[in-house]
Amino acid sequence: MLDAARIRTDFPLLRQQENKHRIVYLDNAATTQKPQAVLDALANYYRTTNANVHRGAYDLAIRATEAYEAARSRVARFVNAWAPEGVVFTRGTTEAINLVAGSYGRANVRAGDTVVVTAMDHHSNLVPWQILCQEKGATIRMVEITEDGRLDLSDFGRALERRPKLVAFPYVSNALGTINPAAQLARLAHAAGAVVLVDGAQSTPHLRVDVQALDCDFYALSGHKMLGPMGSGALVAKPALLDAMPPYHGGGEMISRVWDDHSTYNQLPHKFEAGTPNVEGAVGLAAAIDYLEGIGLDRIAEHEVALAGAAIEQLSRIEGVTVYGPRDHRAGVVSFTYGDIHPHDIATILDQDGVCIRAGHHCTQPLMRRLNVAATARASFYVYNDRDDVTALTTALAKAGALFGYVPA
Amino acid sequence: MLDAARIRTDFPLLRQQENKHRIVYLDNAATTQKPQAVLDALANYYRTTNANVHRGAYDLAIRATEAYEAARSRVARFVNAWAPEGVVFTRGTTEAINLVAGSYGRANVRAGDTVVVTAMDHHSNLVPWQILCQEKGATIRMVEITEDGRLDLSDFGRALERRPKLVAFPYVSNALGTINPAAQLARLAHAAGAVVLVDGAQSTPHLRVDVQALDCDFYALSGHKMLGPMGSGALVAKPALLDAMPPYHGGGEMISRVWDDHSTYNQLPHKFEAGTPNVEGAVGLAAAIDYLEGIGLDRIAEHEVALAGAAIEQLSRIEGVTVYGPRDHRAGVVSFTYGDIHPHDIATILDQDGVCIRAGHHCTQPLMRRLNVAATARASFYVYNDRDDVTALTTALAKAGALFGYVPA
Amino acid sequence: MDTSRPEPQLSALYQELILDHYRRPRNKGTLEGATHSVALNNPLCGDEIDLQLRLEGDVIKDVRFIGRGCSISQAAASMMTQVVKQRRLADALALADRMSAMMHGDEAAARDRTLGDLRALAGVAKFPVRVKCAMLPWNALKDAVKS
Amino acid sequence: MDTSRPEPQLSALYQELILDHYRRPRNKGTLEGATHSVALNNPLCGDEIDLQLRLEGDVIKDVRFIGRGCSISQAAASMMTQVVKQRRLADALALADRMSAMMHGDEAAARDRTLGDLRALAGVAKFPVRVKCAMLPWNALKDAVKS
Ligand SMILES: Cc1ncc(COP(=O)(O)O)c(C=O)c1O
Ligand SMILES: Cc1ncc(COP(=O)(O)O)c(C=O)c1O
Repeated sequence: MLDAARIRTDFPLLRQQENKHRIVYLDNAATTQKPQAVLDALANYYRTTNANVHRGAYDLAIRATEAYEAARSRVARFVNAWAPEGVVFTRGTTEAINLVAGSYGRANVRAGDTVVVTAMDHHSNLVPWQILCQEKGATIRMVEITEDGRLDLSDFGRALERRPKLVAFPYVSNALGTINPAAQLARLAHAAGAVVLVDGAQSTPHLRVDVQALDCDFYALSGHKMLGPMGSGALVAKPALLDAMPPYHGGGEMISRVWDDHSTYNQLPHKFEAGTPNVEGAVGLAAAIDYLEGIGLDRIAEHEVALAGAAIEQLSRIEGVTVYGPRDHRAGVVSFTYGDIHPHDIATILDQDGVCIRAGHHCTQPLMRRLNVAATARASFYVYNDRDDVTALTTALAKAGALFGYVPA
Repeated sequence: MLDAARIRTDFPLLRQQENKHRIVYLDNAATTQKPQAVLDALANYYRTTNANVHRGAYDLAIRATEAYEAARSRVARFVNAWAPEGVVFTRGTTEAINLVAGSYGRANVRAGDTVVVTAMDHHSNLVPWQILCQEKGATIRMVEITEDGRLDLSDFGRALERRPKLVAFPYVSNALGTINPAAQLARLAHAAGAVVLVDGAQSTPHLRVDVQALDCDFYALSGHKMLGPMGSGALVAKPALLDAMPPYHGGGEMISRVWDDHSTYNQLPHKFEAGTPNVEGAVGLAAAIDYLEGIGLDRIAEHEVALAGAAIEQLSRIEGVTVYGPRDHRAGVVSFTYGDIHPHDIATILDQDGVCIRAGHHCTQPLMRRLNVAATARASFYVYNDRDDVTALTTALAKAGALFGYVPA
Repeated sequence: MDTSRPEPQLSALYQELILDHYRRPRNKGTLEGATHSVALNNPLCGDEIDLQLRLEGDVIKDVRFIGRGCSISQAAASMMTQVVKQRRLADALALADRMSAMMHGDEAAARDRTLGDLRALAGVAKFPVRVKCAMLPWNALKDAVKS
Repeated sequence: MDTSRPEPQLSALYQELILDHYRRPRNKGTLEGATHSVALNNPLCGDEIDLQLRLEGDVIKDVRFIGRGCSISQAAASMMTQVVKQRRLADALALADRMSAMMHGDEAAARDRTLGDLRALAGVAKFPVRVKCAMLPWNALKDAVKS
């Protein structure tokens, strides 16, 4: 286990009080808190380096460009990208996936084609494909899940029989915590002739990721879910694929020559980064990666698995609580319901003790329908959580039980 | 004139040295430096308020949502938007324009239609329309400029005879400093049946903007050019137009109901804000607006006009220097060339004295062709610049003249 | 430093009467012969209500709802159907305004007897994010008669 | 606190010889009977070069360029044409590597006489953003013979 109490001292927000309680922040799958090191990186950037990138002939602009490109290389190393120019900075996972749908998808998916997604995909890895398929007259094929919240591999196989143009799935489910066998899925999809997009929003913060080992084609991630600033994220892709793709946004920086009625485009990755990029976001994300690697991704994964295990164990002992998702091959996300207490009521009650959890459909409405619930309560863990937080969760939950008459007050 | 020396003390970066000189930052049209108030707003947000917005039932998430929505209202008030829900946060002007081209444009521009742009548009307000027109088989019609760098109004009139679907132009030119008669252009374009997009990247930081008085339909702005964080910006639009537009990015937050193969969409502005937004960016932009309004936009405009006037006056006295753009109705952007000294060489030489200017085509290649230059040197002023900076510019320029043999060393 | 709001009262929020309406909703189901209906959801939390009315002249003769969501939204819907049934539409809409006032902390509204059981929801005012839940059925009512 | 790099030498950058090549470029124009040609630009600054070669066997028999850009890129192009003309291609490409080494601060390369006038560009190494300018013609050469 990590020394979470020590780690918490690095996080200014977690030193605050909430409703007179220490903040027990268990909504890490939504977004994470930021360590002082990341806040310092942002402030330092603005104090010493800020300028627009790539076009300045003065020293400040050169330093800004270097900081920005160093951040790109940092992200590339972190996920073992094919090349730094295969890292395109975006606002987050959602924009990265929309970039692929809007550029690769529009250029390659045709009427009658199939795009495969899964019943556990986040709306951000579903709606862009729905929009694309509607526009093109193509079909969405959603792979079903098993009773215990894993991908149904035989249904995945059946979906591949349609020889889809593209297969998209989450590495880790944000609603169930399931870790999907991403490398195996990518191999099967490639064998069926599909291009593979992995939604890495929940895997990048929590596991050691190697996109080359996964051998996917596109990989999307969000900086704000891994201690980085809001508004940071990336698409990581095979450069040859990016090279062949039409541009996404038009504008400054992504061009080579601009004529009155047409243009030629810049090389990678600039072709996909129109306009002034979020340099601050990139720099902050690089600092977050430094922080995470300082702890070690393997240790982080181990820590979260232990906390999730403890939470599942304690929650399962409460009569009336149902925990969703698989028991193993899972990350630190625990979704549950408690009798007929609506998850929103649970969240409101827990908040009075400073325990922050999410309640709702977690942007996975198709999954909720399959689980036959409208919403769940979800606790998700990170480096600064520990067993005390699990206890705070279950203790506060007992109050909810008492208010709703499940257990004596 | 503003007390720029006082104002500079609010800007940590401007207190640094560059090549042993005080930094004379004259690249404000590219991006601006940030006052301590904005850096504090960012740090405070992360220290006290950070959470994902809109879906949290706990207090922290509510405060984050309130901060984000308060920033939206702040931007709305600043430019007198039609309604707060007519403000869609984007990464900057480029993304805002691409949103309009990708959503409104794709839905409304058809084969044979015309989109009107101007010869002084930034690539970000040109390339998206080129891409759209290529996709749709529509035509770009570029309005010419006059000798002294204004829009040619009679050519604008001729362009409108084609009854374009959309007319796009910059309120203020980033390369020439020209202030276009935006309200008049919008009125003419509307009379011809067009929808009007105003590129406000260079006007929002420097003039008092009232989008309802302009009566445009879409207005794009960048936060980082007005003291706000990198990665912040907005599209401001008439809500009825936004309402009728198809979504832009698919993903979390922009949906209402998600089924396996289709979805219904959320109300404004959420429909256009898929995924986790850059809350930090919005909060920082609001703080920047507070800072700017603390000074007063009218005083800012006056200050810049005075500096640009002084710069033009002093530059014009140097033999061999050519200043581009009009002499009046202009903002604080001064483009020039100096004999056969390439602008890049000028920028390199000035940088040795800590004077930061931009050299290049300023993302306006069609304009450069019309000016018959490959590049210009550009000094652009803001609240923290003063007459000393103008002197620093011309003094350093004399060194360039000496190195290249124009004036005795 | 405590930057959060003062601690509101959980027990004031989750009163017996609210849980009773949540668990034994009144007027739940489909209404035969409805003249007006609307389906509304709260995009922020996913709570849903499908409201059906039978208006005769300007009187709400009958009302039913189907819904899913938290105790607050579902109890509010159940309570609302009780107080608006057999009432004139104008009076029902006036009650919507009273309800809104109460949700925004108006103490006089919270003592208004015409709100009936709904006064039990006064505690929601302390939980801003739940105000939308309590108002969901009332917004549905307004929407339904607008169309 | 000075966070910037130490001040480089402007006069080392803008030497007489460089300005001379900038203003009176050698081998500028179009080459009749070119066997290889390429147009390259530096997307960061917009500097352009259009390079044309006539190879006979493995010897660069003639070379011309057309270009627009800063003194560094244009002088570098002019100087390059001088040293590669009549040279074997392999030797010219080896010179490209020497040039690149010099641009990255290699002092031995800066003393290599085979670079001819190009040694005047050694000062560019202190201005990282201008290194791309100095290398533009050499990158064009490599591109031209690759195709
Ligand atoms: C007139 C104009 N339009 C558009 C842009 C693009 O803005 P951004 O890079 O912030 O997207 C700029 C700034 O570079 C500009 O000056
Ligand atoms: C699995 C998954 N995919 C995509 C997203 C969207 O990420 P973002 O909101 O950062 O764009 C999220 C986070 O909400 C997620 O958990």
